[in-house]
Amino acid sequence: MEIKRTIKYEADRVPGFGRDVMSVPGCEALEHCIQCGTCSGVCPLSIYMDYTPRQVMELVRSDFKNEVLQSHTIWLCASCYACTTECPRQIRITDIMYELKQRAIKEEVYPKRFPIPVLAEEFTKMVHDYGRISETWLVTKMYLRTNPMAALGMAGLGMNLMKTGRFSLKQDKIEHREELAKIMEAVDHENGKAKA
Amino acid sequence: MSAKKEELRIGFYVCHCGHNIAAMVDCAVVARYVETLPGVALSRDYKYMCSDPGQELIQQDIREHRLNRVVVASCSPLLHEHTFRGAVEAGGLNPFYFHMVNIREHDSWVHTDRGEATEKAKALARAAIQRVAHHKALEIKKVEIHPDVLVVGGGIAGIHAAMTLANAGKKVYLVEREPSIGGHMAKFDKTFPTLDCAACILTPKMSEVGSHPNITLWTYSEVTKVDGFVGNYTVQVKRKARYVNEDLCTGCQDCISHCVFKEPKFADDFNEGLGKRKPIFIPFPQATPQAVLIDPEVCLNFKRNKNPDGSPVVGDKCKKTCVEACGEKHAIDFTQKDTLQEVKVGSIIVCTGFKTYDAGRSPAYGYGNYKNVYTALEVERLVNASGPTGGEVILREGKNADGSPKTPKSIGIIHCVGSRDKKTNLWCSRVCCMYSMKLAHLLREHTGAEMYNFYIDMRTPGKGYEEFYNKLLEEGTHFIRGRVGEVTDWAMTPEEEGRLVIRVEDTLAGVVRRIPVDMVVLATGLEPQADAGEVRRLFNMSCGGDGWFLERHPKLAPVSTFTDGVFLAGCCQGPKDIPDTVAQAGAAAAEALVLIDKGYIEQEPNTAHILEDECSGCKSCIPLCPYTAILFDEGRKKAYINEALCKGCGTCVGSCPSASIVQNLFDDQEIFSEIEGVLAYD
Amino acid sequence: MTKEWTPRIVAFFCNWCTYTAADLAGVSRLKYASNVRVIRLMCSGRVDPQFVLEALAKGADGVLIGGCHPGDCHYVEGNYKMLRRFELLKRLLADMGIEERRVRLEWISAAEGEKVKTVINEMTEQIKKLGPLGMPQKFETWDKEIEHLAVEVQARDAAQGPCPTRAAQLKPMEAVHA
Amino acid sequence: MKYAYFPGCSLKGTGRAYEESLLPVMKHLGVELQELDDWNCCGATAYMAVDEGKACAAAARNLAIAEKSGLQQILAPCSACYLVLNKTQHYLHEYPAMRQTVSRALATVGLRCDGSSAVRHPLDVLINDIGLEAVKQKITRPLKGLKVAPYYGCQIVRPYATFDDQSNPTTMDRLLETLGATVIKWPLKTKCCGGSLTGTLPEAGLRLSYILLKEAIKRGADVIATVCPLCQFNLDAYHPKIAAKWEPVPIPTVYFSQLMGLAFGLPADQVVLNRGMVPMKPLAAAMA
Repeated sequence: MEIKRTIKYEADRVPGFGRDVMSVPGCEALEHCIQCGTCSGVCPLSIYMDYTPRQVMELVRSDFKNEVLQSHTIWLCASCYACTTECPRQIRITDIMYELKQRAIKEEVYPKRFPIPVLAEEFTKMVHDYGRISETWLVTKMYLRTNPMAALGMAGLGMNLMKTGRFSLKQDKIEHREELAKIMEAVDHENGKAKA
Repeated sequence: MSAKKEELRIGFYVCHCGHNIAAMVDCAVVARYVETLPGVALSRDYKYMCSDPGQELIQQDIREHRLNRVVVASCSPLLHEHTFRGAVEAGGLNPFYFHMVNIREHDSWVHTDRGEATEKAKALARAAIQRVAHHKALEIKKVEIHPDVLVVGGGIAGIHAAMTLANAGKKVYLVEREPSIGGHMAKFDKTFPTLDCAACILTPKMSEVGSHPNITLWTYSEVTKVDGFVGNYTVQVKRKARYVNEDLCTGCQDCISHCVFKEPKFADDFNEGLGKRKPIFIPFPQATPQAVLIDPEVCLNFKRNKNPDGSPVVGDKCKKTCVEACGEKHAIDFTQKDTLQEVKVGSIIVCTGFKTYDAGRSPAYGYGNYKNVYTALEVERLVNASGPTGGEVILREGKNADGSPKTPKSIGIIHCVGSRDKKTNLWCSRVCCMYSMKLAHLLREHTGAEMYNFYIDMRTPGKGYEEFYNKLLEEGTHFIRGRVGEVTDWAMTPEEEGRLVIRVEDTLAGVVRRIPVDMVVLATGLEPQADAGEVRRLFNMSCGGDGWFLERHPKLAPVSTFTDGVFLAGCCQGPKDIPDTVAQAGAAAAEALVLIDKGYIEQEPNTAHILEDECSGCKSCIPLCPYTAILFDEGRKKAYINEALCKGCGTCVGSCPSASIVQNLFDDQEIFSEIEGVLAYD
Repeated sequence: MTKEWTPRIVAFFCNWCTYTAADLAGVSRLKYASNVRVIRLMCSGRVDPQFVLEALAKGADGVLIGGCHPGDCHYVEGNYKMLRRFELLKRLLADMGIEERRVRLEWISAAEGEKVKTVINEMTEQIKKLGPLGMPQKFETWDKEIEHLAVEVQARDAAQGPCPTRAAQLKPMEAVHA
Repeated sequence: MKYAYFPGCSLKGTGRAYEESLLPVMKHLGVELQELDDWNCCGATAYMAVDEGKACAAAARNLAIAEKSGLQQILAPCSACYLVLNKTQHYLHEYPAMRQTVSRALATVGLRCDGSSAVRHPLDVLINDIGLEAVKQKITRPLKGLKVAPYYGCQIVRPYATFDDQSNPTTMDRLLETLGATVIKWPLKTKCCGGSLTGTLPEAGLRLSYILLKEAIKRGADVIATVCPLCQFNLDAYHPKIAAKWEPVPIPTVYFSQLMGLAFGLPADQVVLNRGMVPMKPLAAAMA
């Protein structure tokens, strides 16, 4: 039997993390959480999570940054907003999950070879490069980066898509890609300024 | 002006209120500043002005330093103005040579910068010093109190208040909207935590009310109009037609059995729609008064004979077997009409109760969608021996293996339905944890089912309540800490097929669970009555933001309202259980008794009067007065005010074009000097 | 003082609703700007437009009036009477060149401590943006100008004798004042 | 009636049947749709996970283009697009800092977005602008006998939609009833289909799709009607995998617009039932 320490010392906390998250637009209401568990009760994916959504909320509020950013929970959120709609304290749990995903990506602490953040990154990159998403390419790229073998298992699906005329290898793109690039650059500039 | 005749000698006191004021306002600085103002003879700061030594200090100073005005800067005048006026009077001064400055609620508690808060205190103090110079000696007037009392609402609160007053020899009018008194308590089977039978303890009180010589009981009646003020209220009551003469009906119920409807056919409100009644009915066996009534919406006599405008008329298209059965008593009277009755009372106790949260507003729990989802009040009737099933717990949907109506093998009770939720009601309804456990116990007793209680936090703060929780734990009831996400009927496993599934996070175990049950009970919370807004206006009360009637002070005046002579008891003021309700009803009765036995009430002398020489006789003030206290002397062409009717709002003063109306305690000079005073800072 | 200028606001609160709400704000320890000085009246109906003018003339940069919600007046309808007067007052102030936002009427019930806080903070911010009203200073300048004018007129009268047309114009004005 | 039309990436790719059926239906009802000039991807759920500011700016570019076009109403048929564009509107209104960042960024390319346009879903437009009476007028082939499970998915009712109830939406129910179909009562109307997890984490995502398909069949539905390209894909494309893991659940999933086209008697190339992977036999049988 392998044993692991589960106690948390004060040194395990990152003081200010909770406050910091709660200062982000959309995440303010977290301070009202009464830990009732409605979010976990309605979450269709809570059954696969390492921490239930309720536990994530408390971990954030108690400054357990590392535990939260490394958890699978934030990546399992499918953004169905059921928790946000049902929460008796009107906490926008889905938006908090987004915020945590962003932080995990920024700090590169998400589980490696985990397809979900990879998909998000590839998606974003494609929007940057072309302005639009071509689903076939996107999925192909994701499999190549995470689990190339699994791509083979998708061949049947590809065939079916082709049969129904829904398979396309053409990369769709917008005309004014430079315009979008400029907007993105400006956002970075604004955010950099705000942080400075 | 009197102030000119004698030298002004103002005493000023700034209170630390422990740290409450002193932590944010530099009291010594304020005292030193006020000392420099004209007319101030003495300026002190003191730890607790409202304490006996503090009041003693004022009295001593008045005597020793010949003070003729006093200003105290401390908490809100709504809290202690009365106290300090008393001290001033005890010191030998007219109590109205006093003014109070609020530097706690309006200053130290709401600001964060000590410098700014101190500056504000100085400005407010200066305003009071300037104002008090203009104060005049006034006399307190006494108003007589009519000894009769109106109690509105015949639930346990109204019953207890009425009985207390009646036993003290006072005459009481008890007005109840429903055809019988008893309220919600009459629907309950047992009461927590003692599990004594609700009917057994309530019924004797109900019949006592019905027969008490000092109580006039008007059921099926509503208050429609309230005029007057403390001591002298005129109340109009609408008595709805029950088409049965209450005095002649003996409650034999022969009419019911002889009704042309052989079987009960119409949804029975008292049984939460779970049972049926006939058009002529008695709400429940122990109803008080013991008199039947007719529902004109469904009674054939009215239904078949209607005026073109839809109003009922007496016709001959029903056989009227009820009248026949009533025989010589002649209690049934199809010609009865709604009537208006007027009574005079001196005080009013409002006990209009609550309504339960509409479970349909929480669609995730499937009420109305899944038949075997019940509200707690429905279950109260279901387990009740006099309920629609005779106390047998049988489900609305499904059959047992032998074809008999289905009895549940497992039951989930969901706490906090509609409560503690920003989207519905944010408050905790206080009784649901306890009644849920009571129902868990009763349902288990009746069915032997596996019981699950889903709670957010278990709240058992009452005598014997925690012990009751412990008893339930011993009985083997499952307590799962988690607010239920949803109740559905789709199955993931064979055992879930055909049952209701509760999906919840067991937050203490940290796992999400699916629990199949046969019956779901929703512990719906308590809400203000649907017409609480109108009732509030009727009696000139206030409501909190949540809709419950507002008491005058949450701690020190819990049964008084902002209107003198109107008191509150029971759940109309906020959710509470039966012991608290009865205690509050007793308190409200005691408050009314204080008024009655004292015989008079002292009235704040803030009334208005007209300076006859200044009045131009324009009459513009006359329509402004809501109490018709302003009259016109046609001979002298001047308006004059009947000070007995004046309530002291000052509306006429604010609009007199010739500035000829003066309001005591709020005259122009006093206010102008206060304005100047608050602005003289920096 | 080097401190940043902050507005002076005088508030007239009715005893039953808004004053009680301000007490509630205190009991709830809500925090708001310290610029407001509250004067308690029994009813917002007691607010004489002259109180507002007096406050502005004596140096207030804004005036806040708080009463019960329509239909909730402790004295049946004093707040309605105030509302009617308030509309006229706003027109008068506009004619005097005083910005409408300096004077505000709010219905705040006894339960709305939170609203007291929001309204006071909002109003403080708004008036900060408008800047000082400075009526006392303006009066001073006007007084000086009139003194100056009077001296000038006297000098001219001394030189030329009273002006006949001016005397003729004064008459109807006096008639109006009478 | 004229609307700006924001198709989104899916409607040009795997969800093309949605566009192919929706455009003729709208035209048939006299509604003019003008595709937004050079629109870009809304960002869907993935972008928000990477950078909120940029996600908002990218979505706002589309809102700005719509405002420039002078059309105040944007029709966004895809649930993700509908949500993201709405969410962006909300953020721009609610958070001044976000509004400032985004408007400055847009200004660098001469665009501005004052948040004046309304993002609308086809169901909203059909019920509230066009009206079911007008829809009824166009029916030539009522869907008598067809049992449909209305499936709304998550993102059109949660969390921003105001045109329908968040827990129990009924707009599609009413539309389908108008078309003559029988609407199945089921509690899974707004349950999650698995979203992009069907691709990234199949064991979690496909389970949700399986439950939906299984329950629809159990309750006697012939077909599931959907409003979202991702839902349609998840419920249509993974049948072999679902059958291998649990059991076969052969029920087709089509867009509500396809059912409308069918009821309107539009030609087959405008109803495009051939785009589905699950055989439409039950549909054809029920219609026969």
